[in-house]
Amino acid sequence: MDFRDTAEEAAFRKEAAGWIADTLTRVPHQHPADHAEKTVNSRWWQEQLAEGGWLGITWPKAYGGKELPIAYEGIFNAESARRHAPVGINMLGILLAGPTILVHGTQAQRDRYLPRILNGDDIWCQGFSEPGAGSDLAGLRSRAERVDGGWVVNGQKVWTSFAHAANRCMLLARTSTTEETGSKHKGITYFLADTDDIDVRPLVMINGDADFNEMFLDDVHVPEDRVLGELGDGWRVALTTLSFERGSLAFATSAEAEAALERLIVRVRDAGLADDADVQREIGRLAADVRSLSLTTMRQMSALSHGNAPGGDGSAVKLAWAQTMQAMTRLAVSLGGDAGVTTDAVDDAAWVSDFLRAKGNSVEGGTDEVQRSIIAERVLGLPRSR
Amino acid sequence: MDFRDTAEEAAFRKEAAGWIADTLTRVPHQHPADHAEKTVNSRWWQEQLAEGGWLGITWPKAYGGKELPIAYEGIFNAESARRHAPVGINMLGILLAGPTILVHGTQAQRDRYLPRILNGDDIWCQGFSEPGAGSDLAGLRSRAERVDGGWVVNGQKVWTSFAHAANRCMLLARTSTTEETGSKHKGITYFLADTDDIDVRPLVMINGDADFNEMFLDDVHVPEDRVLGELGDGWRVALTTLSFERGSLAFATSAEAEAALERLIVRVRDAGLADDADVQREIGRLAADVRSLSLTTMRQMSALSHGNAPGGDGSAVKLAWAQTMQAMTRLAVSLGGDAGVTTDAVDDAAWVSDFLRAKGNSVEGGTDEVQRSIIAERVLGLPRSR
Amino acid sequence: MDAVLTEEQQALAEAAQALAASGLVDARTTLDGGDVPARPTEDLFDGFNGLGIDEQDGGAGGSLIDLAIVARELGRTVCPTPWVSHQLALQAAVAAGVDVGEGLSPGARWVLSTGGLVRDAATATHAVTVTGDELAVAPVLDVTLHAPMDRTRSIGELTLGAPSVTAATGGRAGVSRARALVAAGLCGTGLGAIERAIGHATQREQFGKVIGVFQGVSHQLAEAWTHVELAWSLALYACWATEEGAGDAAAAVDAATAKAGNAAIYAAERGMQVHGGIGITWEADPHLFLRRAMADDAWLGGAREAERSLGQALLTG
Amino acid sequence: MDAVLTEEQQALAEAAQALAASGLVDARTTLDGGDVPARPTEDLFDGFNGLGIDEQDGGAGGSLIDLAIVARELGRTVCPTPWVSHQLALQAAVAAGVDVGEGLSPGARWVLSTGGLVRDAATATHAVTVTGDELAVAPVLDVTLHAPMDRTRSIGELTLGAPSVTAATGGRAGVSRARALVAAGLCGTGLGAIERAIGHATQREQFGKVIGVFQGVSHQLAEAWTHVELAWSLALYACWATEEGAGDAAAAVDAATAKAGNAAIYAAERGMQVHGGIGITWEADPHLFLRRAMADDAWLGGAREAERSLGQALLTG
Repeated sequence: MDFRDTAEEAAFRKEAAGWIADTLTRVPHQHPADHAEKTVNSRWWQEQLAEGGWLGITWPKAYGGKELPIAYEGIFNAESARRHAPVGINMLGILLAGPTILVHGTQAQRDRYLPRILNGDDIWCQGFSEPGAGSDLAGLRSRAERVDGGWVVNGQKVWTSFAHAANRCMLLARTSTTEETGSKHKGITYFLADTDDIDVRPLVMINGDADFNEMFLDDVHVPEDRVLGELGDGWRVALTTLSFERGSLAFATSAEAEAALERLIVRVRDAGLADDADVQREIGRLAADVRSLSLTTMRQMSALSHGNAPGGDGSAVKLAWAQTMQAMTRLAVSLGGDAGVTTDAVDDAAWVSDFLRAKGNSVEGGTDEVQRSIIAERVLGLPRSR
Repeated sequence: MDFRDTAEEAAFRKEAAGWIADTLTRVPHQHPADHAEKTVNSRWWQEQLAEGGWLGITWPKAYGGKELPIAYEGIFNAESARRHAPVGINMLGILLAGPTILVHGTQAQRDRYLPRILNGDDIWCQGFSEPGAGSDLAGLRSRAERVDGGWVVNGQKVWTSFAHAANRCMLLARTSTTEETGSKHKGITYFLADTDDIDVRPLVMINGDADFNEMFLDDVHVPEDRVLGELGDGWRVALTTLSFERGSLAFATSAEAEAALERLIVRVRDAGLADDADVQREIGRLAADVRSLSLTTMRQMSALSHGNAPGGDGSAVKLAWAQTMQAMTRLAVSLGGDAGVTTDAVDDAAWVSDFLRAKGNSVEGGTDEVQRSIIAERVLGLPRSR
Repeated sequence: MDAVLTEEQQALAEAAQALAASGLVDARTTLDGGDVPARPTEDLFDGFNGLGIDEQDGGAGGSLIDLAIVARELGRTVCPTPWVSHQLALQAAVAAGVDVGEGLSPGARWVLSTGGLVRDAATATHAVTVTGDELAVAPVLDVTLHAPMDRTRSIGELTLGAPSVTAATGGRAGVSRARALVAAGLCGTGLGAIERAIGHATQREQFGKVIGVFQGVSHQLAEAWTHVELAWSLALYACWATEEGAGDAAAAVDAATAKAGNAAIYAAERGMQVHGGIGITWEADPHLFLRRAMADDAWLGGAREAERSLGQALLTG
Repeated sequence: MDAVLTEEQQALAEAAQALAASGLVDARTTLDGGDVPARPTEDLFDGFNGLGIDEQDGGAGGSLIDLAIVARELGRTVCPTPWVSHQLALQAAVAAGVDVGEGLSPGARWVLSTGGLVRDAATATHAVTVTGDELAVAPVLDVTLHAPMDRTRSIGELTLGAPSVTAATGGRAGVSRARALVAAGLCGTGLGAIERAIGHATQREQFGKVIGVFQGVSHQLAEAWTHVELAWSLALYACWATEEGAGDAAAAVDAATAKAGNAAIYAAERGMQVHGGIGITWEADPHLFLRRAMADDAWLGGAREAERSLGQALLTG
């Protein structure tokens, strides 16, 4: 049990931190006000990542990766989040699509897609959730009909980050009905679809940002060779993608919590409440929570590096992270008093926006209720409750 | 909407308060250390209540009652709890058995039982819960077999307060099986049983007190005329008893919370923490909770006086009461530091005992989970979840 | 003791409920940048003019509880209207013994100012200002508007003319009355948030069942309802106690402010969570409740301050 | 970074788990008035003598984390033994650079005293006392026992002889080490409480189903496990950071103390609640966990103080 970076990790962290800090001085818009600007930043950041050679940290060298343990990806993401770096526009290609294709793809698929992820030619989004299939992801209803030379897909997707910029989509659709297969987990197929014919509309969130999109698929044609894994076996492939989702991303989320805590401390000081015993105790409690997220993520990442399968601790971190983000942002708004519920001052506006945005934390990537059920079932061995 | 006592209520409250305070000066053991002493006090208090004419406040005059609205019973119970008066040994006869017999009893049953409740000849207990039927009360399995001249009952009951002193029991047992009736709510019969042949054993709680008992029924004979209501219709009769349970008792429980808050305030002051901003805020939050229990109970009691049926607010008060009692006692122990987790000093010992005893509050009279389900189903109209 | 709504009060609640029926639609209008709609504000001023003010003072009679009943219904649909602010200001003035005749004239839009930013500043004609225990009524000359999180209530700074009337005492009692009404409105907001969530939980299906079947969903709504219902008792009592001048009036107002603010925010958060993904979208209603709950909790000092104040009074009083 | 238990540490956990297997039975013995059983204390002192103390100081080597692993297993079954107190005292002394050779001899039963009541006083032979940053080791001459809520740990006041050794500094660092171990034990107690509740929830039937099927039951255990698991990360890091002399060691210990105390109490309470009626009876085990969690949270200052201290350091540091 060692929480210290190895010499190699420390060197990597130092190099990454230096590069991030340096590159951030050249970011086109430091405080993007709207979604379009954020997209510009994300694209620009992706280019910088590609040029700097920071993509595919865990990927095999054969595909242009650095072939480093997952902890390095975590380190890079943590150092990025700590410095409020933009999110690369092809984050999902790097973290989800690429690794899933590496596991389940044919050689032809690997050769076609992987280089284009690293060089920035392709941008990926994830077409899993549907309006009627959120917590119950396997209840999805998008339908792929067999036609000459491939499939035609109809359906609707929601919560697809980056879809407005993407040209590729990890797309789940039914190639058999539940009635035919006898199980909602069977008969789903995982497609590597192009987005040209998909109608993408931004989904505005309660803070006014459009971090997500809706996708409408109306007779979208997908060629023969775009099935990832076996036909009808897409649920298993999707589980691979989902396991990557809880991987190195966790470092970024706990670093985000650390950064929010830092800002909260500044706000308390600015409000002249640093000596208030009550606020001190509340900050102390939150700080313990924030620290516990980072440390648990480190344990989890180390376990992954040892080849252990992701466990329920991922759900625990996700659950506690959402609660902690919400508690911190709520406190920040509350401490502002009357001004705290206005958005004139930059700091007040930022906290109001963050407070509202944090409400999504207990929904996106699996609701609190789903995380609790996962922990109850997979960690505690309690019976299935859904 | 008027929270003030009417002139009549004020006069009643004053008279009751004076009598209670005066009578308490003559209580044999002011701080009973063990269960036997508590029983002595409860018996003595019941005698005083009978002699003082304070029993059957809501009962018809024809049966020796005062025929006053239920609010008066509430006032008396609140004034008693505020002064830490003992609980009368036949509390369940007065508050549950008598009123239920008034609603569902034959004339002969009323004549036989009601006078003996008021004059102290009978003491009642409530044989509803069973080891396998707690939250799922209707899942009870005690069995009454038809024999010449009555029934023979076999089974086991648990959580029966006062059973160690009682000679009568509100006893639920199945006279038909669930298979025969097709519903677990049908085929239950409500008996007015004598306890002579019931084996009663005290159930020691986690604070060492024995507030409850177990009852073992081994071929207990119950004569023909002891069925309350219709044969097999006991679930409906039991619901009447349960509705009384959430009635005037609520005043006593909220007064208990008020008394605990007063003691907690003294403890904070004694610990020199009265000026601590953090503790102040915590006490303020608890005080708001405590006050909300009393006021909601007043609203509820007034609604009952207007003839409204008891609603989900009873469950809300019960739920919040348990949480508040647990939060207050936990804080009291915590503020004691090292000494707080010892039982040498009287005050420390009392809080440790109360802290442990308060854990029962979220179980007795329906668990927190059952209360939440009742609120969800009956108040919010959500579908049944069990 | 007769702690139930009278028949008249129930009728009042129903009338207010009818007027507030368009609240969420109107709130959406303000969220999307529109002005506060003319209705139901006009109907509120017409129908409930002078409510809670003695007839001898030119009012229509009734109690602070009557106003609380209306405030709760307006909170329940997040109804955008300066009517509540107007009542807060009038009640504060009444508590200080100040003549409020001018405030009852058509077009009068009074607001309450305790030093910071003022709610419903956009339409204010007069401000009742309270400093310490002093109270004054002054015309509004100019308004600088701020951008509010809850766009159903404008927030701004006022430039005031010379006071038309002042009172040396009664200001604190006035603010107490106002805070009791804010608490009542918060109870409505909490209740409304729960009601919307019930609607969703009985329609939305996942895993082949309506989600209200899952205790993970239903129990959080039950818990939220419990807190809101108990807070409503405190709000009613705070109104009653301040109007009656009861000895525990200050504690009652602190208790109501504390629990109503916490309960409303908690209910708005639980209501949003129960909505799942749709609940965090701009087009869905849950954030209207959340914005209102957060903003109203900050109105005249929120739950945090009230908890501290109540605890301090109990521990050091 | 390699934040996983080594194979040796996993083997150590298993060995400790085996020794602590009788913990609940032994705890029941003390609850019913009996003395702390001789086993597994003897085996712990035999098997783990000098664990976490450098070999050059006469110890068996290993780290503070190794001790935390054993402390957690002992907490997990509420195992009654003065072994943990002994380690706390030794570690405090080691931190101050004091020779602990005498503490490694058979029969030595050291305890840590920071001024108040002392845990495991009944069997204490020597006390490590810390006052400010000073530390001393002194023989125990007499003990006045108090009645503890958690009867698995005696509590008392000590009369001490003349110190055999003193150190002018290192006392605070010593207490930090001790607190990190207390936090580790609390994590075990929380985990054990949850495990017992899982056992009940997968056996007990109501409404025709095992109660673990109800989210009202299962979600509270999931929530409790989450807090305990996250607290365990803090406890491990606190051990690592104090031993390494990391810059954030003090904050790490406060964070661990805060979250471990809260998590253990919460888990003990949820575990008891899940047990329903049986859980509040003397004969059932849940109160053994609850008593231990509450009492250990008060050991060397609990979660309340740690939260305040951590927040103060962050805000004013």
